[in-house]
Amino acid sequence: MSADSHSSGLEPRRVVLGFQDAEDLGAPDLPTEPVPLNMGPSHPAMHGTVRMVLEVEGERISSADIQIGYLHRCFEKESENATWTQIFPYTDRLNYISPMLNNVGYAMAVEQLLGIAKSIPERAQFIRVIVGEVSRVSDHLTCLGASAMELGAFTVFLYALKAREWLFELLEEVCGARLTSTYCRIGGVAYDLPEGFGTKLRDIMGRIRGVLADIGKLLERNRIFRDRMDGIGIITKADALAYGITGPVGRSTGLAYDVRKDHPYLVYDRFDFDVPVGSVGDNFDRYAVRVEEMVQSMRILEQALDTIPAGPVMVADPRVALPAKTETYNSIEAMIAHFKIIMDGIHVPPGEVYSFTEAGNGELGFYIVSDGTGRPWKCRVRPPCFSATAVLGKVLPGLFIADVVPTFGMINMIGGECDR
Amino acid sequence: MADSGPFKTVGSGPIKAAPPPPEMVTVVIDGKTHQFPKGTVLLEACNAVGADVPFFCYHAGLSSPAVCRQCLVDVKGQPKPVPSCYTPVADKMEVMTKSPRALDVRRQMLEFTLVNHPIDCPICDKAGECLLQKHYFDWDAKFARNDGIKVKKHKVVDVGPHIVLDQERCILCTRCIRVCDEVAKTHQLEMAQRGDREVLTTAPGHKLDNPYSLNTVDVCPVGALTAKDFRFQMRAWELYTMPSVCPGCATGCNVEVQHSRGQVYRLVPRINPAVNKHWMCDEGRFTYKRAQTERLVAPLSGGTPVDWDRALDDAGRALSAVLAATPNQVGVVFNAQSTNEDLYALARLAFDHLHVGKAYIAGMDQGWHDDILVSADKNPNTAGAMAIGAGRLRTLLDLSNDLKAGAVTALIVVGTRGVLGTGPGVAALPLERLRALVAIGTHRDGVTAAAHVALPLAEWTEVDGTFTNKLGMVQRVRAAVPTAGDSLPGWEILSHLARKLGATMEFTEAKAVFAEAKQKLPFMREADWGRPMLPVQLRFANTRG
Amino acid sequence: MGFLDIATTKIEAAANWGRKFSLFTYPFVTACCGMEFMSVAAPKYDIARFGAEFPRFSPRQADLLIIVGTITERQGPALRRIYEQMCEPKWVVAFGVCASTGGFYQNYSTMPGADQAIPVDVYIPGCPPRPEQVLDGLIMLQERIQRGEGHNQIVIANEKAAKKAAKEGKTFDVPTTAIRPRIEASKG
Amino acid sequence: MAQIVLDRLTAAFTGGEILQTGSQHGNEWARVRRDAWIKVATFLRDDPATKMEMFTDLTAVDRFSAEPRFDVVVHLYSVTLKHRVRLYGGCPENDPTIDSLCSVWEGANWYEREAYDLYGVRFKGHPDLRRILMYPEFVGHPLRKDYPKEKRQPLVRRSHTEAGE
Repeated sequence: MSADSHSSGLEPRRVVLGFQDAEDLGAPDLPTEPVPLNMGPSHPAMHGTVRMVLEVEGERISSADIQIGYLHRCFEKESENATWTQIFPYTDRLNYISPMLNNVGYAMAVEQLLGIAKSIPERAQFIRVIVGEVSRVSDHLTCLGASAMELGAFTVFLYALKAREWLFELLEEVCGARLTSTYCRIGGVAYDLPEGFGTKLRDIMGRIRGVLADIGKLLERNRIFRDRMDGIGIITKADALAYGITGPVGRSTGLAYDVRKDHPYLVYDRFDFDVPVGSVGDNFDRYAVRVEEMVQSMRILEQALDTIPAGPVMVADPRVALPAKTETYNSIEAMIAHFKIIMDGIHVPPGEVYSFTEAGNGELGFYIVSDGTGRPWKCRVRPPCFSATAVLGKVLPGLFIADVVPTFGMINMIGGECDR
Repeated sequence: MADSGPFKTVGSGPIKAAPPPPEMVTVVIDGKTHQFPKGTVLLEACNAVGADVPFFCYHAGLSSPAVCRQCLVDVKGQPKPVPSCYTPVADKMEVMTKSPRALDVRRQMLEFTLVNHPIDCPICDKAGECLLQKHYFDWDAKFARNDGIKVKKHKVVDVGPHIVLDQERCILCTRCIRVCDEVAKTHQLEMAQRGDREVLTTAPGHKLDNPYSLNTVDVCPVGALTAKDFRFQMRAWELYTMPSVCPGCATGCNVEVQHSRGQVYRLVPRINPAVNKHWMCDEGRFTYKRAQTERLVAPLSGGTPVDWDRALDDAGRALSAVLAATPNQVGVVFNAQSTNEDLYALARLAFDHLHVGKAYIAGMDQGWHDDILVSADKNPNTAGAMAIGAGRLRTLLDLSNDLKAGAVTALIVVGTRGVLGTGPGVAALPLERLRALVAIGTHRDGVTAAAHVALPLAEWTEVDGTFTNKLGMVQRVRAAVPTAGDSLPGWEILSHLARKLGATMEFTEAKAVFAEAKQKLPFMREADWGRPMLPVQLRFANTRG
Repeated sequence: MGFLDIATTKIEAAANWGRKFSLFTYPFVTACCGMEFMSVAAPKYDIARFGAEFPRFSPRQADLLIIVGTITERQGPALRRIYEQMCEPKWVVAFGVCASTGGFYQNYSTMPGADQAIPVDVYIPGCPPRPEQVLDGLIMLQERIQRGEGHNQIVIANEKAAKKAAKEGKTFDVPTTAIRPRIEASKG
Repeated sequence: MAQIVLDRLTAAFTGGEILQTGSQHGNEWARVRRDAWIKVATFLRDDPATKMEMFTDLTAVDRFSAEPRFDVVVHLYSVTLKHRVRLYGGCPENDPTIDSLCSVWEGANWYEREAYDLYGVRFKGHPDLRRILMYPEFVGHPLRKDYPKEKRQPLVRRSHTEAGE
């Protein structure tokens, strides 16, 4: 692979493969016998429970069996027994670092089935973009902070979480919850943005840029960090395609695919932003792509805040939108409507749809089968990090045990999403 | 119900005689041409071809007074919309069910209906299966235009032993009145007052106490008439429903067992034109209760609870002893309460394997009957038991004589209900004389108490099987709730017992027993096991009425 | 009550005082709640202020097991082993409703509360709980520790008492609540 | 938007391998005969007019009490041509088997394991068809409609006479 510079604007770097180091040191190649090594399911370096059964020869991994499923919470079975609206809380807990993005993805899928996708109020679409991008930033911050901590850079972790805390508090003002938002609704969003949201967000973004600069200073010229990231855990573009890897991990391999650009949804086509693409596909590329994506997300946020229109945030269809509480309590008509929507559920016409959005880890797909009742017949999530985790079994062999930690960290496997 | 189609009824009998092909007329509904037999009601014709027309007062099993005006449709050539529930189809009729005018008048009627309707959904038993809710949401869904004071009426009127009336909720469709008049043949309900003061009330000097009164609750499109039995027990939309057959008498009314979390909350009639049409009797509705009380939940050996292996061993030992010494002194008691599968398995064991000479038939005593639905024979499966017994079954009177004479010293009872009959003409059974009594029973009663080994039997709400009603129709019973305690279906217990007695009778599922019986027994030839069914949560899935 | 007993109780109290401010946590982080656990450890809420300093990433070095997130049936054995590896006296905190009761995941795969597999001292509700709630729960645990009411403290105390009684030839029946946790592998 | 894919399929496979095609909500789909599963997939990947080089998703649907009961559903995407297609492969209840796509896209591996784990669809020629989300001791296939939602199969429970009760 080449060592040319890539789009995140950092200076060219020395790409070294771990085992070349070993030979550079002229260490005599002692005969070793394969030893099985078990990492997880509860391991300090495994944020998210996964079990890796490695076979190591000396320090080198010869084969890896990644075992997931320790956080299988039966999203699908629960969904089949819940009304369409009741599913939102479950989507929150798929990729629980960026719940808003999951809400948006699910809501859009159901709206497509209902055939009201075109009639979602514009303000609601803008709000979805905004909260989604805020979630994306917090998602990447968490990923960077956690992985850096696992490489010993505890300061970065604290900086990143400090920044994420600002975003959480902002989102709390929006939807009342720090983490599990359940903010979107079928047909729009639950309620409008709070007073002074824009100014607060602008202020926070300024501070986050500062934090990112600090993190960059701490990491990008940090010998230890670079040596453990550069050229480690390389995923080729071919693998990315065969495994269906998208999002930051996919883009780090040079696969320039971003749903927001290639199939613009909501109002993304109105914003001007770039898609960072890596060249090597190693851990550092993933790191760099994530950093750059935060910058781009903030670009989108600036534009969205500038151009967000006024207006309603929910469709006017009485069979989808809940009536106002005062109406509900004081008129039998609204009471019945409320009752039907809550108890019976919104009636989605029979059909099947695959709707996809760009979530924190890549293409988040919802494949939904409706049989015309108030509850889905099947509600399948296409989890982006599932594919990325699957490729680990191919990437890890040949690396050192120590390389598992940054590689896994940069894949950013999220249990709730991967195991569902 | 969402995915489980209409329950298939099979069997022979007068029902199958096909009527002569009727004269057909051509009707255009919403631009499409259809053929209907002459005299079909327009409403039924429309709904049959998917042009849904809402209604309150119309009921397929009753006459139509056309009072609710909810089913108005436009007919070409008519000056104003006509009530489709009251209009027979005529040749070359052109009907517009969705014309703006028709929709508009229906909406206005609905609005009038809602003007005085109380805001009760959260506390209303009908909520979740309410026609008013359904029609409002499907056809109108507009918000209220008036905020006047609603007319106040009596909310809790005790109209009968089983029923409470809420006059505010009543939408004056008169269905309940017609049920009393046309099904129960007694005029016990009436309308009083005029205009928006009009109320439903009992006829002077009457109570709503006919044996079919609870059908009024079923047909009530709203929550005006509610059953004391079900009132405030469970929310309708939380219930799961399973088609089954009422075990109350030999009529075999088709019912839906409505349950939640392993408990049955009510039985409601299921439409079957060949048996019970839309109705069932009040007595039958309460048969689910006996299935949930006083149950035998664990095997007993010598009166003490033991596990299945132990109990079966003891039973096997006790019986084998007698079988070895005096095989001709072993008797079996069939029960007309059992399913065909249990009876068939017992017949296999008794006649083919043990070659038992003495077989008896037990069951509930005769009771009251009328010429509407209720039969005197209070057993759901007498016909099946008799056919399977094939003339070898003798009465309990014979059994008591044999016991007294010492001709029977070992007895296998499958289904203990009604064995110790009450009423005249039933001799007390000197069970204490038996050397081995194996009682397979659902309840803790005299027989299971006297038994050396008592094995818990699953009730009809807990098993898959078939009943044969007095018309000879084999009807399917489906497991709605898990079996109580350790109890098992009869056929399963019997095949375990057979193994202990050295007989080879391997049944693994009720369907297999059914299939074999179907081969062997002529009266089951046409029987059909039907599709497997998922438990369907109501959630408006089958809005009744 | 002789002088020795008084001394031992005093010593015990002092020890508990020490324990409650030097909790070595082992975060068994499985799910969403982990995000909030990070927040608790992060600067703003800073769990370190309460002595639950820095997470030990080996159960053998920890005496406070914080179960953060949903426990699935598949995780049960791992959780059990980790609990058994911890050094005594040990405490367990269920962080969030999933760890407490299974939350709104009631299905074939999730365990209805971590206490199905191991004993739990403090349950923190919330999905996920706010950091303030977590700190509150931690303080509750500290009070419990001071009073010597941790499930494992009770076990140890009873065993001590039993040993003492045996030495003096007295009989001491250990209350059932104080029997040392036993694993009971049940299949299906 | 991806009608071209369906046209190519119907043009290339005239032996009745493509049972049915359609389009709904902007998703084009084709129902493929079971024995042609791999052939069609390989064609879609290699044909220059379709170029489905990205394997997006594979799952199964339990169409309870319909025939065929199980549908294996694959979503494919072409990064170069920016179009998608959905393939159905029906498997009857008595023999829920279908060819594995691992030879076409390596990534199918885990997705097929998941479909096997949760629906009991067996994939012929899969390198190692193990459970992936549930544990090996688990009996049955939980996402089948006839598997009760709350039927747990615990590996470990504490005895009731234990501390902290």
